[in-house]
Order: sequence, then structure tokens, then C-alpha cells
Amino acid sequence: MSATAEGPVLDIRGLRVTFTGGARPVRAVDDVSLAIARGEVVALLGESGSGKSVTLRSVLRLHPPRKTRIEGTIRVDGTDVMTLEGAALAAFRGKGASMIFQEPMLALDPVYSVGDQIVEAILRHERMSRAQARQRALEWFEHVRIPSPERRLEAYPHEMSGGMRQRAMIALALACNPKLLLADEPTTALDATVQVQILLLLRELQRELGLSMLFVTHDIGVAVEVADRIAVMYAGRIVEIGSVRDVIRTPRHPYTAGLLATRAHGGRLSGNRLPAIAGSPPDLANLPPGCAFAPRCGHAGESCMHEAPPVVAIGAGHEARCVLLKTAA
Amino acid sequence: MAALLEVRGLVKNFPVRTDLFGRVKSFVSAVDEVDFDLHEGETLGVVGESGCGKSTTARLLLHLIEPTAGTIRFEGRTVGTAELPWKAFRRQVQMVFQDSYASLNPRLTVAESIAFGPMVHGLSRREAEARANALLERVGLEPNRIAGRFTHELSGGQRQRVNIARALALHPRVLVLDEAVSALDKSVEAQVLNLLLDLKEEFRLTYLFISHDLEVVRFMATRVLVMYLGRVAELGPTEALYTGSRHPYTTALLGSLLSMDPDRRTDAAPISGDPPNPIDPPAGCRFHTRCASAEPVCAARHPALTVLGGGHAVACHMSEPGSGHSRAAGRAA
Amino acid sequence: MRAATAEAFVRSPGYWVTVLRRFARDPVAVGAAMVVLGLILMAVFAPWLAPQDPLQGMTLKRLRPPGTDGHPLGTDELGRDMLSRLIHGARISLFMGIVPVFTALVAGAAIGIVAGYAGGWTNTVLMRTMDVFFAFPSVLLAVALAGALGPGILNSIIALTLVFVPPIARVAESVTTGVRSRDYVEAAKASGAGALTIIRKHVLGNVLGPIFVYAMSLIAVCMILASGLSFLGLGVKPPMPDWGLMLNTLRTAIYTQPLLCALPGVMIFITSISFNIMTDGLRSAMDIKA
Amino acid sequence: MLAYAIKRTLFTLPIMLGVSLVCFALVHLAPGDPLVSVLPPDASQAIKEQMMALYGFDRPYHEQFARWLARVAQGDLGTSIRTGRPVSLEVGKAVGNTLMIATLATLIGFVLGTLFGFVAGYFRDSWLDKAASAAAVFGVSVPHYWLGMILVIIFAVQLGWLPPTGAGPGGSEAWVWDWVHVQHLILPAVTMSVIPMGIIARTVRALVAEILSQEFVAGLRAKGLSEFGVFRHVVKNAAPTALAVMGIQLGYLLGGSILIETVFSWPGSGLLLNDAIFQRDLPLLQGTILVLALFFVVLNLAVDVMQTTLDPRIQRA
Repeated sequence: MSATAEGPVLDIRGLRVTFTGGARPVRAVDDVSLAIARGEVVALLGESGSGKSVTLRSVLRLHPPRKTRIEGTIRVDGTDVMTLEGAALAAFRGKGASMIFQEPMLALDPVYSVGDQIVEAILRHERMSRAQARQRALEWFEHVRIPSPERRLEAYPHEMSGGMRQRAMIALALACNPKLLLADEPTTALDATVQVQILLLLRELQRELGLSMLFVTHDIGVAVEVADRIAVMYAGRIVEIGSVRDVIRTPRHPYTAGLLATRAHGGRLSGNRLPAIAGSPPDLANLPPGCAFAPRCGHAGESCMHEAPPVVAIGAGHEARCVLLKTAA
Repeated sequence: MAALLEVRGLVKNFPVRTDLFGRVKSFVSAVDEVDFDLHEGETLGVVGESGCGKSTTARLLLHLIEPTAGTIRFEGRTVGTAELPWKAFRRQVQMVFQDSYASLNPRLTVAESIAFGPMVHGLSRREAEARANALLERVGLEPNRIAGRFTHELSGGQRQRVNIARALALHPRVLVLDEAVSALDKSVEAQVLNLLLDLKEEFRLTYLFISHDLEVVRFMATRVLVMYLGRVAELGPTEALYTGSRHPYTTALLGSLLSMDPDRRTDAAPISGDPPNPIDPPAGCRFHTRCASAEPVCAARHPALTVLGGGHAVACHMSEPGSGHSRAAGRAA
Repeated sequence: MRAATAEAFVRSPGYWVTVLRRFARDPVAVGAAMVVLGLILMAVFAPWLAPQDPLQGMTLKRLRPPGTDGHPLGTDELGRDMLSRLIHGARISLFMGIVPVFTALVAGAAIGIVAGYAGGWTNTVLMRTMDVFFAFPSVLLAVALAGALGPGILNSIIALTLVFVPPIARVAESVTTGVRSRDYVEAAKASGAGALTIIRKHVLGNVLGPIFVYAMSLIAVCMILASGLSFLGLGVKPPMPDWGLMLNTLRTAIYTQPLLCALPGVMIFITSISFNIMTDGLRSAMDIKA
Repeated sequence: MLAYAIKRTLFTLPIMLGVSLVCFALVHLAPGDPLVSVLPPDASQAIKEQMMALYGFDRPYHEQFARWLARVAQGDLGTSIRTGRPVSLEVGKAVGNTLMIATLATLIGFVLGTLFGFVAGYFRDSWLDKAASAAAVFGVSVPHYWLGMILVIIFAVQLGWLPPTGAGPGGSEAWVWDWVHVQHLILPAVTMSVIPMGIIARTVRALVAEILSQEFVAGLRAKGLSEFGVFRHVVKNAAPTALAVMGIQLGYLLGGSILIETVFSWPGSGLLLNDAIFQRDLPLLQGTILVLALFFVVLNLAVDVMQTTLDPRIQRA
């Protein structure tokens, strides 16, 4: 039962998330397995509807239980998250693993000051006085380099700029020293010059604290900046996973390769066209029987339309889910 | 070369607070003294962060909001006067908005949305719908499957194609694209960018391409205009500007581009802090509060747009001879 | 040559068809709509449905309890058949509930849409005038106007219409202001269309629905208010059969025939709750999230 | 904050002026001679004219309005034609009585309404939601004057637990806070409370559902708050709006008390209004309506300022 020091901090196996609230059930995540070691950063890369945020939120079990069916196992530092209920689940959230959101403006309560919200989180998990908690909140504000931190603790979310709010959100998430940080597109809503600052801050804090991090993003550039490994998701499945270098330099899944090629990057002579991926992402409530990417794939053969593609190991820790690789191997 | 569109002294202030008697106490200086030309056949990229005034500029250009000051001339004729009334101007200049969903009337079918403009300008319903179908086909959508649908039934990429068709329905010469691909997924964005390039050639269009994405602008634009807090910071041919930026803000923006190379990760942020609030912006050069090279002169007065040659111009005291900045050339030539 | 396999033209169902389909899936709302329909039919066919003359009383058979021979719901204080009076009462009571709201809908929607689309000074003048009437609680305004004008159906309708114009105008103004700043209205402006064309083609279709539903939700309020005026003696004049007025005249019998004097109120209650449930159903059916 | 309150108050002045104008116009809207109820039908023309001059009815409208407004500003609402006593005195006493039942009714309505609203909003689409929503629909749909009669039939006529009408021995003049008198409050207040109950329940239900759908609720859960901890945040977010609705409802009940007070013969402003209408006591009618409407305007103002104070999201410009 006890967690070994060498075991992964996050261990997801066979995760399957189905939303049952609508007219038809929607399988947002299908058979996702992923492990993150101590001090490792894994980026979950994908477009809207790929299931990356759903996977991340499942770790804290944030989906409404009445409208969601979750199968598989999720372990955080040995704790089986799926079996946690009530008070035990609440005690795990924010302490075992905590989360930063895409839009801190929406993820912070608008009618409480930012300081109060951090103090509230600290008091929830630590035995200390209010004054001590406030002191710790202040220290975290300094740590994430918020100028005039004492005054900013009193501020309401809408009184801060976007970058400051995200720094405050990070302070809130780290205030109880979690082992695992879940980041849900934390820089997407920010301006370019601010995005860099937040990415550098996160990378620095991650190294300093030895954090494990699951970082969800749609931006390959962001993933390259923060991650040790990248997992590419498409239509609810991880289609390719490997070290950043392997995935960026030698992408093996046609979707990953297409996504990398499609980026408008560097100067191109005018008149050139981008190598675009045709078609649009599939409807999750109505997935094709075979490979979900097959209708958009330039290399798709007959078997791709009918058979679910197998996971093929390509190199050390580099895997992709594609029939083509199987025949090549 | 005479410019197709000349914008001079464009200003827009939005009142945010009024006193007891309804007098304006403070305002957002959204666009301040903006000048630029748009040449026939070019793509002028406009970049900048949130609050820099790029979207307001687009809306001012189409007179969707009333400018506080400024003139717009189209082919030498002043727009909004007897020379060129707004309605005639709007046949020539059309716009595609960022939010593909909000920019289509949810109660109209796709065909009705596209046919609306031509009918306003006197086409019969039949002619307008025929034009709508032809345009749908041209932007890569099957008229039979799409024309009779409502916007909520389409994907984001399809909706933005419909918006492009709608903008083209009046056969305009200029298209203002306000973050037109920003809300799309990368794989779909590439398709729409390619489509825009094709359409530009086919219909000999001129684009004003507004985006926060520097890579996309580099790909699309022939010239680039950089805005910061409502003002023009730098203007120049794309490659000259991307490889030899002269304004510290442009340099910082370009420095914020991510490398895409795991071995060359960014190790220092080019500038710190957030863009300031456009309510009561800093005096002098609006960038001086974040600029590493700022000197007293930068806070004292705002820099003039200095032409550097080769169509490159910059509004920075360091490039303005005789400005009093230690790095500026001593005397005006 | 064009591909012969070109698919047939697809036309999606319009907004209101979708709304009706969604409404039809809500059994409670459909039930309420059936009750409303039944009440309207009852009002239309009252002369054929009512077993007796609602105005003809028999002094010898006053205040008979429900279940009396020949009078299944008893008789009132003048010996008139209750069932017949309740059936006929639907006519005037529904009329008084619906007509003021519809009159107010026309006036209020016009004021609100003009104010909302025009903005600026037009908006300020129109809406500040509405605010003055808003400063009166609705019951007080209705009673004050009806009291000043004197009893009677027409006066009540005038008073109630005036009560409902400001709230409808305010809702119309706020939805119009919301629609006016939408990108698709901007796009229509950018295509060179004039204000009237934009209002007709882009604004009305998006604001009339919400305004109409809001007005529907006022019908129940108007019914209760109109009956209240009659109950106070400020509305319908005797001997017209009106549920509110019947409630008033039967009050004296509260100790002797409590069940009898509760009956007209039951009718008002059934009508207003049916309208409310129907409107709630319609509102959630219209709340289509893409 | 103070600046906002002052600004808001100044914006209210034109509304108050408009309200006064409407109240003034009401009298002239009334058909017939304003003195018909006090003068004998055979009064001579001379007496008629004398009385007209006494009440100022012989002057042009704008002058009458200006004079009336000047008097009102000094607290003089005129003299009741019927009783001959100052209108302000009559209205003041009656409004006090109405305030008693209206406040009680608002409190009952607020407690039940927020309870039902929270339950319904928290357990959306469950049977609890359906039950609580049904109670809310009942509240907004029931003709409350009829409900008053039903309650009288049950609790006064059938069971005999509570008095059916009036304000107790000695009427409102001899009011004391003892059971003999207080029991007269119960039925009118309970009857009156169904309207605010229904409206508050519906508002709170929508409010809670909306708050719970926001991202910050996920944020609160993500940092480990218990459901009760989340609930506290929901309450604080909902409070400004819920309290504002409650304040407005109190105003509606005060102004709309005429039906309830007629049913229960409660000696409040509504009953006074009823008397004024049927005895065509125009100064009294005018004065009562003016006081109630101005009270409503002031209440709205207070609610608005309170909401701005409570809600940090609203910019205090």
C-alpha cells in the first residue's frame, strides 16, 4: 500500500471519461495511460475537444459526478484518487495535487480578496493561526514576484492585471506544498510578453521545489519551453508520447507531423501555402470505428477506417498509436 | 505610389467616468494619433497586445464607432463627405471579425447572412442568393449542405469561412481581418490562412490583417504596423522589421516568440510586467514605464514617427535625431 | 459537368420549430398549455357550455352549496347558477388578463426597441420617463389609475396597460442594447445597411422572442391584478360575471358558504399558474445553447 | 463610495419630481368635480367657487402644481376632505401599520424564499428542485387576496385559532405588542409573504445555478474546500442580489397592501387608499399615493447603494 520513493507521482491507467448529461453520451477521454515521475514535467498537447483538459480535471475529480462516468485508475503518490470520497477527497485536493487555470479571472472568487482566498486554502490544509497563514500567503506572493505584495493581498481579482492574477493563482496553488501541479493552459489568455514571464516563473518554481507537473496546452511552442516529455492527444486518445526532442524532431504519428508542419514559422516567401491538415476535428459523440484521425490523414489505408490502431513503441519511451508504424516495424 | 487608403490623425477616446454633471473625468485613450497608409495589393499586418487599440482601429476604419478625430481617405477622396459617402465606401472595405459565432445572426441561414449585403446594395433576392452560393463554393463549403443551415450547426472553421464569404459578397477591394483566425485550432487556422491567400490573388484584394500572433503575421503580411497602448510604435516591411526592429517594444515582442527548439529554450523574459491600463496612459512615450533604455526625455514628451528609409519608420527617441536621448544621433540632419 | 451525385439541398429547421419541439418534450409545460387552451375554448364557447343564464337569478335559491340539484356548483348571493357564472367569467377574466398585456407589449416593445437601438439622448428621454412609472409599485399604480379614472372595463384596461408598458419597455431596451453591440449587427452596418433595414432583418428576429416571453409571464400577473381591481370594486361592474368581482360579492358568505366563496379564486389560481408554467416551459425551450 | 451615494441620490431627484407630477395629475385625471363629495348637490355657485378658491382648484394647472409641490416639500400634504385632519397625519399612521405587516411578510418570504431557492439551485433537476420550484410557482401565481380568504376560512372560521380581521381591541390606536394584538398580524403577514417568497425563490434559484456553473467553483473545489466551504462562497456571491430583491419586494408589498388590507380590514395605507377612492377624498388619495411612491423610490435608492457597497465587483465610480 505504501508508496515507494521511486514510483511515479502521477500514474493514470486506462482512463476513460464519458459525459452522460447530453442527448448522447460523449466519450471525451478514451484509454489514456500516463505516468509522471518525481520532478518531471509532461505536456499534454492537443486542440479543442482532444480531451486534454478533461484528463487533467479527472486527476482532481472535478467533473460533476452525476453527469460523468469515469473508469480506470488514477494514483497520485500512491493514493488511489478514484476511491476517495467526501472529506478525504477534499483533503487531497490542493494538498496532494493542485491546479492552476486558464483564466484566473474566472477561477478566483470575484467577491473575496485574493489574499483571503489563499489564506482560506492554507487554513484548510495546515494547522496554523490566521496570522501565520497570512504570513505564508505574503511569502508566496513575494516568491512569485508580485510587486508590493502586502497591498496586492487585499486586492480583488478584477483589480489586478492578467499577469498578476496568474501569479496569484500560482501562489494559491503552491501555498500548501503539493507534490503535483496541474496546469490547464495557464498562459493561453495572456499577452505574448507576459506569457514568457509566467512560463519562466513556472519552470523556475518547478525546479526549485522539485514539482511534478502535468501541463495542458494547445501551443507546441509552450510545450517545448516547459516540458520534459510531450503527450499529443487527438479525439480523446494519446496518439504519440515521447521526450520533447523525439516528438518535435522526429514526430511519427501523422497528426503530430501535420501539426508541426502546419505552424506558420519563420519567414516564408509570399505565395507559399502552409501544409494544412484537411478537414476538421471529429464529433466526439459520433466517432468513426477505426482511427479517429483517419478521415483527415493523408496516409490512411483501408484498415485505418475499421481497426483501432495499436500502440507502437518506436524508441526509448517514444510511442505512437498508428497502424503505419506497425507495418514499418 | 499613391495609397489606396490613407489614415491620418485617428483618435478614439472612450469616456469611462463622468462627474455629477455628465462631464468626462477620465477616458480610455484607445487610439491616439494613428497615421498609416494601405497600398493596393499589400497585406498590412497590425500587431500588438491586448489594449493596444488594434481592434478599435479596425472598427474606426469602418465607422462602426465614431472617431474622436481623424480623417480617412480612399483613393484620394475623403470618406464620410460628399466625395465618398460611408455607404459607397463600405462597398469597398469589408471586415471579418474574430468571433465567428457572434458575427453571424443566429436567426438567419447561412445563405441569408451572405445575401444580406448585396440585397442592401440593390440586388434581387434571387441574384443575391446565387452570389451567396457561388461564394460558399469558393470558400470551400458545399452550398447544398451549408446554405440552409444556421450558424450554431457549423464548426468554427466553417463559420469563419462563411464570414469570409459574407465579407466578399459586396466585391470589396479591401478586407479588414480582425483576429480572424485567432479563435481557430491550429490545424484549421492553416486552412483558413491558405484560403485567404488564394482569395487575395483571385479577387486582387488588399488586406489589413490584425493579429496578436507574430508568426502568423510574418507569414501573411508584406508590411507590419506595431501598436502599443493606442499608438504606432513601429512600421516597416515585414522582414526588415522582424530581423532589424528598432523600437524596444518590437524587439521585446519578437523576443517573446517561443523558440520551438528544446535546446534553445528562452532563459530570460525580454520585458517585465503587464501592459499598463489604457485609462490614463503614461505621459510621454507610452512604453517608457517598461523600457530598459528609458531616459528622462522619454517621460517628458512622446516621440515622433521617424522615417528610417526603406519604408521603415519608428516612434522612439533613440532613433530620433536630436531628441535628447543619449543614444540618439546628436542633431537633426 | 457537375457531379450527378450532388446531395439534395439541406435546410435546417428554423428557430421557432426547434423551440416548439423542445417545448413539446416538457410534459408539465404541455399540460399547462392544454389547460390554457381549455380555458380559452371555455371562454369562446361559454354560451353553449353554460347550462344556465349567468345573469338570471332565482331569489328563492340563494347561496346554495355545491352539489345542489340543478346547480352542480351551487348558486351565488342572488341565486344565479355558479357553474354558468364561472364559465362565462372566463370570458371577461381572460380578456382582462390578456388584452392589457398585448397592448402594453406593442407600446412597450416599440419604445424599448427604439430607445435601445437609438441610444444616446433618445434612450435617456424615453427610459427616464419609464423610470417615473417604474417608481410606483405595480399594484399601487393600477389602483391609483383605476381609482382616479373610476370603475369600468375600459378604465381598468387603460390602467393595467399603463402599468405594464414600463417593464416591457425596460426589457425590450435591455435586449435591444445587447443585440445592437453584437458583431453581426456591426457586420450589417459595415455592409452599408440603414437603421431600419438592420432593425427589421437583424434586431427584431433576435429581440421579439425574449420580449414576447417576458410579456407572456406578465399575463398571470395581469390576471391577478385585474381580478384584484374587480375585487376592490374598481374593475368590472356588476352584474357582469367576473371571477374577481364574484370573489368580492361572495365575501359576505364566507361564514355560511366558505366552499362557495372560494370557487372563483380557484379559477383565477388555475389560470394564472397554468400561464406561469407554460411561460417557464417556453422560456427554457428558447434557451438553446449551441 | 459617498460620492457614489450622492450622485445616485441626485439622479433620483428628477424621478421624484416625475412621481410628484403623476400624483398631481391623478387628481385631474378623475372625471367630474373634485368637490362633488363634500358639497351638497344643491350648493350654490357662490359657495362652489369659494370652495374652489379655498382648495386652489380655480388656478391654472402649472400654478396649482407649483404651489402644491412647494407645500409638499414642506411636509404639508393638505387636508383630508372627509375627516378634516391633515393628510400627513393620516398617512403617517397608516403607513406605520402597513410597515408592520409588510416587514414581517418580507422576512418570512425572504427566509422561505432563500431556503427554497438554494435547495432548488443546488439540486438542479432533482425532486427537491421540483418541489421547491413548485412552491415558488405557487407563490407567484396564487391570487393572494383569495389565499387570505382561504386562510381566514380555515384558521378563523373553521379552527377558530386566529382572529379573522382587524387590529385587535381598540383598533390601531391602542396597539401594544402583546399576544392579543400580535395574533392579528399573523394571517395578513403570512398571506402577504407568498409573493416575495415566490419571487425570491425563483431569483435565488437562478442565481445559485448560475454561480455554481462558474469556473471559480471548480477553483474552490480544486483547492480542497468542503462542500460547506463552497456553499459559503456561493452565499457571499448571491447575497447582494438576493438582499436587493428583498428590499424591492418590501417596497412592492408596502405599495400593494390594499388588497390584503381590504381582506383583513387591517388599518394600513391600503385601507386608507380604499377609503379615499370610494369616498372621493382626493387630497387623501393624492397624499397616500405620493408617500408610498416616494417611499418606494427612496427604498430603491437605498437598495442600490447597499448593493454597491456589498459587491466589490461593481465599480464605485
